[in-house]
Amino acid sequence: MISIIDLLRDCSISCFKEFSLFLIIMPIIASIICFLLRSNSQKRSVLFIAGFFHFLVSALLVFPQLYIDNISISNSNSLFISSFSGNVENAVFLMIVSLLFLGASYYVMGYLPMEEKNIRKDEEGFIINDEPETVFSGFMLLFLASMTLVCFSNHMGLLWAAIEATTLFSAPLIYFHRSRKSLEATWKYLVVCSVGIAIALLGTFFLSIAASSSGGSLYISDLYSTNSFNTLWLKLAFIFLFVGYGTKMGLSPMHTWLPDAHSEAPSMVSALLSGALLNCAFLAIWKSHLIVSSAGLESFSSSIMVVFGIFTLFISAVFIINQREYKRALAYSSVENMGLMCLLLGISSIAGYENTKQFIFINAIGHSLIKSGMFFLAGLVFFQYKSKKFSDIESMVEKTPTMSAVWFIGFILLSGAPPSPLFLPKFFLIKAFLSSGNYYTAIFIILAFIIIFGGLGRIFFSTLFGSKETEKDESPQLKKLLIPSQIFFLSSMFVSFLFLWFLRG
Amino acid sequence: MENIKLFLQAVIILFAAPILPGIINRVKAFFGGRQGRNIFQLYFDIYKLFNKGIVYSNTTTLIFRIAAPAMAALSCIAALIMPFGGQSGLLSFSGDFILIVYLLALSRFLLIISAMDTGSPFEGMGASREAQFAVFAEPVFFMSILTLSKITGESSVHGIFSKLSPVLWVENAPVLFLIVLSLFIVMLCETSRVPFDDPDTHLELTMIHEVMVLDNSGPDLGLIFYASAIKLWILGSFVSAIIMPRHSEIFWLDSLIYISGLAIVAISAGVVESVMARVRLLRVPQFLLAAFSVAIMAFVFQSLKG
Amino acid sequence: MAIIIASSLIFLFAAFLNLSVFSKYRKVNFINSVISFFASLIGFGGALAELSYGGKFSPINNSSFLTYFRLDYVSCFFLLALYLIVVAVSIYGNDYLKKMEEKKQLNFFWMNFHILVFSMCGVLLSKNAFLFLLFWELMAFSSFFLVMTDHKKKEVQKAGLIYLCANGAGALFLIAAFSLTSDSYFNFAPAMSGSTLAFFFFLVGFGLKAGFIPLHIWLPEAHPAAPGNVSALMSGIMIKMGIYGIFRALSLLSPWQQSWGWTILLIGIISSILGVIFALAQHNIKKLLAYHSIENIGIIMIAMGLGILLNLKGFNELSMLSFCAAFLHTLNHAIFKSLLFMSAGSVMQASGIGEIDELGGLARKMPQTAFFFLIASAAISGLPFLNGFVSEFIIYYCSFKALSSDSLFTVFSVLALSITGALALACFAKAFSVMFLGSPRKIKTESVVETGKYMRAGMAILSFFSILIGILPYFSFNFLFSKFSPILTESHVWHEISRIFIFFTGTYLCAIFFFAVFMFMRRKIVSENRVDLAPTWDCGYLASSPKIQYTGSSFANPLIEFFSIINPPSASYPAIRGYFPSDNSYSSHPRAFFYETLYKPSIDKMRKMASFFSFIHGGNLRMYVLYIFLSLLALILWKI
Amino acid sequence: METISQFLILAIIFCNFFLLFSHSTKRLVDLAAIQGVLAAFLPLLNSREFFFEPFIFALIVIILKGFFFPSILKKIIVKNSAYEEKRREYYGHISWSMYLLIFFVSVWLSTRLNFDVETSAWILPASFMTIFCGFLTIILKSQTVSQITGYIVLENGIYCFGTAIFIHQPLMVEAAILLDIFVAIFVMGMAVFHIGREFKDSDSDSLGELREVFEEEAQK
Repeated sequence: MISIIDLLRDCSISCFKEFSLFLIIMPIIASIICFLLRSNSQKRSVLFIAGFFHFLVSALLVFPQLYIDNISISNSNSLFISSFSGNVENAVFLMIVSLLFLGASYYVMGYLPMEEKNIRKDEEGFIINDEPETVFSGFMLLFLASMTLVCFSNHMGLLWAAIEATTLFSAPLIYFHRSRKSLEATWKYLVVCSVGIAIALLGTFFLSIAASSSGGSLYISDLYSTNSFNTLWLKLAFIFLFVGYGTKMGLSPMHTWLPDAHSEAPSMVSALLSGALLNCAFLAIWKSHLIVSSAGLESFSSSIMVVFGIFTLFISAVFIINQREYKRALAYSSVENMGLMCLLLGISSIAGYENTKQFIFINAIGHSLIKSGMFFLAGLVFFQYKSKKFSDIESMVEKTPTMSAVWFIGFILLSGAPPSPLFLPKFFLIKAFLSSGNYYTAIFIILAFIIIFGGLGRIFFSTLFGSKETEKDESPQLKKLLIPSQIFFLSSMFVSFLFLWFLRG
Repeated sequence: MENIKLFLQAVIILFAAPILPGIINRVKAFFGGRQGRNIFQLYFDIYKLFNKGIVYSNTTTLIFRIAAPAMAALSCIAALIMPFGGQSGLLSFSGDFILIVYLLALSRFLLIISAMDTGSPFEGMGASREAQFAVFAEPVFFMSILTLSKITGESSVHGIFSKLSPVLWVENAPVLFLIVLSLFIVMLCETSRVPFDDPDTHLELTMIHEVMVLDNSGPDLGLIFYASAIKLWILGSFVSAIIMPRHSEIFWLDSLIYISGLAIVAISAGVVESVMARVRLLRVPQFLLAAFSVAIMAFVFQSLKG
Repeated sequence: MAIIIASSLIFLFAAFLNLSVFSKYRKVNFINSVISFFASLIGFGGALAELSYGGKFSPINNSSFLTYFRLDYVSCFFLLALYLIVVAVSIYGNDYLKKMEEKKQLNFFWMNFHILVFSMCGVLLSKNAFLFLLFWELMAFSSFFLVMTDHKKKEVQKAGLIYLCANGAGALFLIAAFSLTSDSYFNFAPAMSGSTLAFFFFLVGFGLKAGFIPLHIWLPEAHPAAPGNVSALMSGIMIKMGIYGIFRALSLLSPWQQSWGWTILLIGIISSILGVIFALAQHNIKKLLAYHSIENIGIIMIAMGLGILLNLKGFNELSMLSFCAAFLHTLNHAIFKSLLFMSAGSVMQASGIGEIDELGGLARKMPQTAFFFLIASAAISGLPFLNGFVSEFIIYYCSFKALSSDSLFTVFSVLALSITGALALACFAKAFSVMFLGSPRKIKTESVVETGKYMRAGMAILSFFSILIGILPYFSFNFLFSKFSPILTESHVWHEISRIFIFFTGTYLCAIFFFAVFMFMRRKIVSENRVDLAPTWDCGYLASSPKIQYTGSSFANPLIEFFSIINPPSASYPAIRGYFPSDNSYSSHPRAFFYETLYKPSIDKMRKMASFFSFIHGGNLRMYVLYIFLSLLALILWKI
Repeated sequence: METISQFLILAIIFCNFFLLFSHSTKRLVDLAAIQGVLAAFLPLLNSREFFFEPFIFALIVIILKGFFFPSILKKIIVKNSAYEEKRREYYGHISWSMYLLIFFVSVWLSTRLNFDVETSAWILPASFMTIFCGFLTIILKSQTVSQITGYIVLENGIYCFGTAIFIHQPLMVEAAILLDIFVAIFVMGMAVFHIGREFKDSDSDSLGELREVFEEEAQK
C-alpha cells in the first residue's frame, strides 16, 4: 500500500501543472458539450461526470501533498501555483469546491426531473417556467471552472479576474426559476458584486504601485518575499481589496446581496454559493492579509478584520432573530460564519498564526459541508411544502419523519454543538478573546451566538412541531435525495473528530 | 442513680403535664370572679374519654385512625428530649432543639392531614390557618434559639439551660428579656391560647386548633388533649428555663424551681388570656412578625455587644 | 470503574438497538425497560462497590481513549444517585407507557431515554472539556426530544422552545467558561487569569441546567410537559448535573473568593423561599412539583454557599460537612422528587386530571400510591423519620456550630431553611390531602383503579431507600461519606455527627414504642365498646356535598394573599351586575411571575430593537451600493 | 505631449460633471462613451516609445467602449422606453454637494499619496474623481440603464488609473481583466433587457420586493 501512495505522490508533484490545467479546462469543455447536447438527462449526466472527474483529480492532487510539507518548490512567477506546499489553504478550498460540486451535481440529477413534473405558481400567480437546462448546466460548469481557477491562481490580477468570472457565471444560475423575485435578486447580486469587484481591481492596481519599488509584479509568491513596500499605498491597497472581496464574501455592511440571492436561487445553486463561492472570496482576503502581514503591517489588517467581523456578527444576529423565511435564515447564518472566519483571521496575529490557521480550515470545511447539506434539505422542504415562510410549515415530524430527522441534525450541527466542527472555532475564538483580556467583546460575541441560536431554534422548532393532524406521506425519491445532505453531515462530524485526533497528537 | 433520676423525670413530665391547662383555666376563672374548674379536671376528662366508644366519619381513611396516637407519641418523645430542671433529658445532643421543632412539625403535619381527611369545610379551614401560623412561628423560634446559643455559646438545649445563670442575666438582661417575650408569644401561638385562638369557643368558624379535632372521638380525643398538654409543657419549659435559671446541684431543689417556673408561665398565660381578647385573624401574621422583629432585635443587640 | 463504563455502554448499545432493530416491533416497552433495569442495576452495584471499598479512584493512565475519563469520589456519588433513579424509573416506565404504546411507536422515545442516561454517565465521567460538552449537548437534545413526546399540545411546544433556547444559551456560557479553564488539549486545568469571570460563566451555564431562581423559567414549563417517568428522571437527576458542574467548577477555580460564597448562598436563599411560594400558588400537580425542585435546588445551593464561606472563615471540617450535606440532599431530593413525580404521574394516568382541585378521595381507590405520595411529601418537607430531615439537619448543625460574631451568613441560612421547611409542609399537606383524602370532588372515582404492579414496584424501591436513609442515618451517612476526605473522618465533628445520628435512631425507636403502647391501649378499649361510622359533623346541614370541602387554592389562600406582592395571582371575577343574584364565577390562576415580568418583555423589546434595523435591508439597490461606498470612505478616513 | 494629456484629463473631469447633472439616460450613455474613449487615448500619449500591444488594447477598448456598448444600451433604452430619469426635488442640491465632496476627497487623497511614479500631474485626482463619480451615478440615478452607465464610468476611472501607473502586466492578465469587464457589462445588459420585459417600467426602485419585513410591519 505504501508504494502506491509514493507513486501517487511523485506523479502528483511532477505533473502538478498539467493536472491543474486539466482541472480548469475540463469543466469548460464539458460546458461546451452541454451547450451542444439536446436532451436534458444527457446534460445532467455530463454535469455529474465532470463533477466526479474533477473531484477525483483534485483528490489526487491534494491528498498526497499533505504528506510532503517540507519540499518547497518555488513557484516563481508562473501564473499558476506549482505546488500546494506553500499555500495549503488553496488545497483545502479546492477540495471543498470539488466536493460540494459533486454533491450538487448528484442532487441536480434527482432534483431537476422532479422540478419538471410540477408547475409552481409565484405569489402573484404567474406560472414559473425554468431556465433552459443548457444555460443552467453550462453556466454551472463554467462556475466550477472559475472557482478552480481562483484556487490555482498565483497572480493577484488573475485571482481578481477569476472571482469576477465566478460572479458573472453564477448570475444566470440564480435566475433559474424565472420569477420576478429571482430576477430582482440576480440584478442586485450583479450590481453589488461587480461594484465590489471593481473596487478590488483598484486595490490590485494600488498593490502593484505599492510594490513598484521592486518591479511592481503582482505574483503572490514574489509579493510574499518582497519587503520593500510603500506602506501608505499598501494600506490603501489592503483597504480596497478588503472592501472589494468583503462584498463578495458577504461581510456585513456589504452583505445585502447574500440573503436575496440565496433565498431566490434554486437550492443546489445557493448551496454552491454559500459553500464554495464565499470561501473563494475569503481566500482572496486571506492572501492579501498574508501579503500585508509579510510586509509587517499585521496589526493594521487584523484590526480592520476584527471590527468588520464583530459588526457582521451583530448584523446577522439582528436579522436572524426576526426572520420569517428559513432560506434567508440559512443565508444569514452563512453571513455569521463568514464574520466568524474573518474574526478568526483577525485574531491570528494575537493568538498565533499557526494554530488559528487550523481552526479557520476546520470552520471553512465544517461550514461549507453543513450549509450546503442544509440548503439541499431546504430545497426538498420547499418542494414538499411549497412555501418559504416557516410559519406556513407545520408538524414536519408527522408528515416527513426522515427528512425532519436530518433537518434537526442539521440544525444541531449548525448551532455549534460539540459533535459539529463549528464548535471548535467558536471555542477557540472565545478563548482567544477571554485570555487576551478584552472581556466585553467576548461577552458581546457570546450574546450574538445565543441570539443566533435562539433565532434558528425558533425557526426549526416551529417547522418541526405543530398541532395539525397530518398523516405520513413521504415520496421515496425524496428519501433518495436526502443522501447528499446525510453524507455531508456525517463527513462534517468525521472531520471534527479527525481534527481532534490531530490536535491531540 | 443517674438513670433513675432520668426515669423519674420522664414519669413526672408524662403525668404532670395536664396540670398546666388546669392552672390556666383556674387563673381565668379567678379573673372572672368564678370558682373555676378543678385543676385536675383534664385528668378526669382524659380518663372519661378513654372509656368511651369511637365514632369514625365514613369519608376518613387509615390516616385518620392512626393520626391521634402518632401525635401523642411524637409529643411525648419531644418532651423526653427536653431537659428537666438542671438535668439533661433522656437523650440530649447538640442541635436537639431542631429535632424537637421538627417532631412538633411532624405532629402538626399529621394533625392537618387527619383534619383534611374528614372532608369537612371547618376542619379544612382550621388546617389552613394552622399551616399559615406555623410558617411565621418557626422562624421566631429559631431566631430566639440562635440568640440564646450565641449568648451561651452552646448548641444543645441542655447546654444552653445549664449555662443560663443569674450572672448571665445581669450581663445581658435586655437581650434575654426580648428572647423571653418572643418565646412566650410563640408558645401562645403554638398551643393556640387566646391572643391567637380561643380554646373554648363553640362557633366552628372562629376556632383554629379545636376545629381540627372536631371529628375525633373517644380515646383519640383524649390522646389529642394529652398531646396538646405536653406541647404546652415543652414550650412552657423553654420560657421557664430562661426565667428561673438555677444551679443548686440538688436535683430536688432544681426540679422544684423548674416546676414552679412552669406554674408561673401558666399563670402568666392565664393572665394574658383573661386580659386580652382574640386578635382578628388577618392581624395574627402581623403579631407574629412583631415577635420576629423582637427576636431579630435581640440578635442584633447581642452581636453588637458580643 | 470498568463496571460503570460497561453499564453505560449497555445503554448506548440499547439506544442503537432501538434505532435499528426495534423499529420493526410494535411492543418495545417491555424489552427496553428490562434492558435499562438490568444495566442500571449493574451500574448501581458497581457504584456501590466503588464507593464502599473501592476508594482507590486511581486515574486510568493507559494511553487508550480512556485517559479522558476519571472516576473520583464526587462523580461516583452522583453515578450512584443516577443509577438508583434509573432503576426505579425504568421499572415504572414499563407500565406507565402501556397506554401510550397503543397510540404511537415508542422506540424513538426509548432511544432518547437510553441516550439521556448514557450522556449523563458521560458527563459525570469525562475529564476533557470537549467530551464534557459533547455529552452535555447530547443530554440536552435527548431530554428535549423526551419533553416533546406528545408534541401536539400547545403548551408542550411552548415548553420545548423555551427549553431548547435555555440549553443553547447554557452551552455557550459553558464554552466561555471552559475556554478559561482548559489547556490547549481541552483537558481541565485550573484557571490562569480572570477566575471570577470564569466563575460567573460557570454559574450561569450550570444554573441554566440546575434551574435556580433567575434562570429557572424553563423548569416549570418543561417538567409538566414531559411524561411522568421522564419528568421523574429529569427533575431527579438531570438537574443535579448542574449542581455537579458547579462543584467541579469550584474545584477548578482554586482560590475561592468571599463574593462567590455569598452569591451562591443568596441565590440558594432566594430560590428556596421564592420556589416554595410559587409552588403554593400552583393548581397543577406537576407544576407544583417542578417549583419544588427549584426550592430544593435552592437548599442545595445554600449548603454549597455555606461550605464555601465556612472554608474561607477557617472552619474546614464544617465546610466539608456542609458539602456532604449538599451531596446528601442531592441524593435525597433525587429519591423523593422522582417518587413524587412517579406517583403524580400514576395519579394523572389513572384519573386523567392534572388539577389537584378536581381530585380527592383517591386514597381509598389507590392506597399504595397514596402511601408512597405521603412518604415522599413528608420527606420533601424535611420531617423526621425520613431522609429529607437528615440532610437539612446537617445544614442546621453546620450553621449553629459556626455561629460566631462575623459569620452572619449562618443566620440567613437557618432562617431560610426554617421558613422553607414550614412553607413546604403547608404546601405538601395541601397537595396530599386535597388529592388523596376527603371525598372525591369532580373526579368519578368508580373508574379509578390502582396503578400497575411495575409502577408500584418502582415507587416502592425509592420509598424503601427514603425510609432507610431516614431511619438509619448513621449507617447510610457513614457508608456514603467515609471516603469523602480523610480530614473530615478524623475530626471531632464527624464523631459528634455520628453520635447524633445514633440518637436519632434511638428517638425514632422510642417514638414507635410509645405509638405501639397507645395503639395497644386504644385497641383494648375499642374492642370493648362500640365502633360505628357516621357522616362527618357538618353543623347539622342536611344536604352536604363534596363541593363544600376545602380545595387546594382555598387551603393556600391566606399564604398566597400574604405573599401576593411577590407572586400576584391573576384572579378573574366579573363584576356583579343587577340586583338579583345571578351565577358568577371566580377563577384565579397563578402566573409564571419571572417569565412574564422579566424574560418575555426583554425578548419582545430585543425583537423590536432588532426590527428597527430592518431599514438596512430596505430593498433599494441604490442604498446597498451606498453602503459599500460609505464603508470604503470610512475605512480610508479611519486608517489612512 | 504633456499638454495634450493635461487637456484630455480636464475633458474627463468635465465629463464627470455633466454626468452627475444630466437627466436623459441617452446623454448619460454618450458621456460615458466619450470618457471611455478619452481614457483609452491616455496610455498612448504617456508612453515614450511605441509598443505594439498597448496600441492594440487601446484600439479594442475604443471600439468596445466607444461604439459597441453605447449601441447596446441605446437599444435597451428604446426597448424599455426608459428615456428620462425621475426628477426629484432635492436632486440638484445633492448632486452639487456630492460633486464638491468627491472633488475635495480626491484632491486630498492624491496629495496624501505621494505619487513617485512620474506621470502627468493631474491623472491621480482625475481617476479618483471618475471612480467616485461612477459610484454616485449608481447611487443617485434610479434607472437600471443608468446604473450600468455608472458601472462603465467606474471602469473608466479604474482603467485610466491603470494606464497612469503603466506597469506592464503579463499579457494574459491584461486580457483577462478587459474580458471580464466587458462580459460583466454584457451580462448586465442582458439582465436589464429581462427586467424591461418582466417589469413594465425599468426603474430600479420598483425592484423592492426582496426586503426584510418583520411581524409588526407584516401585520400592519
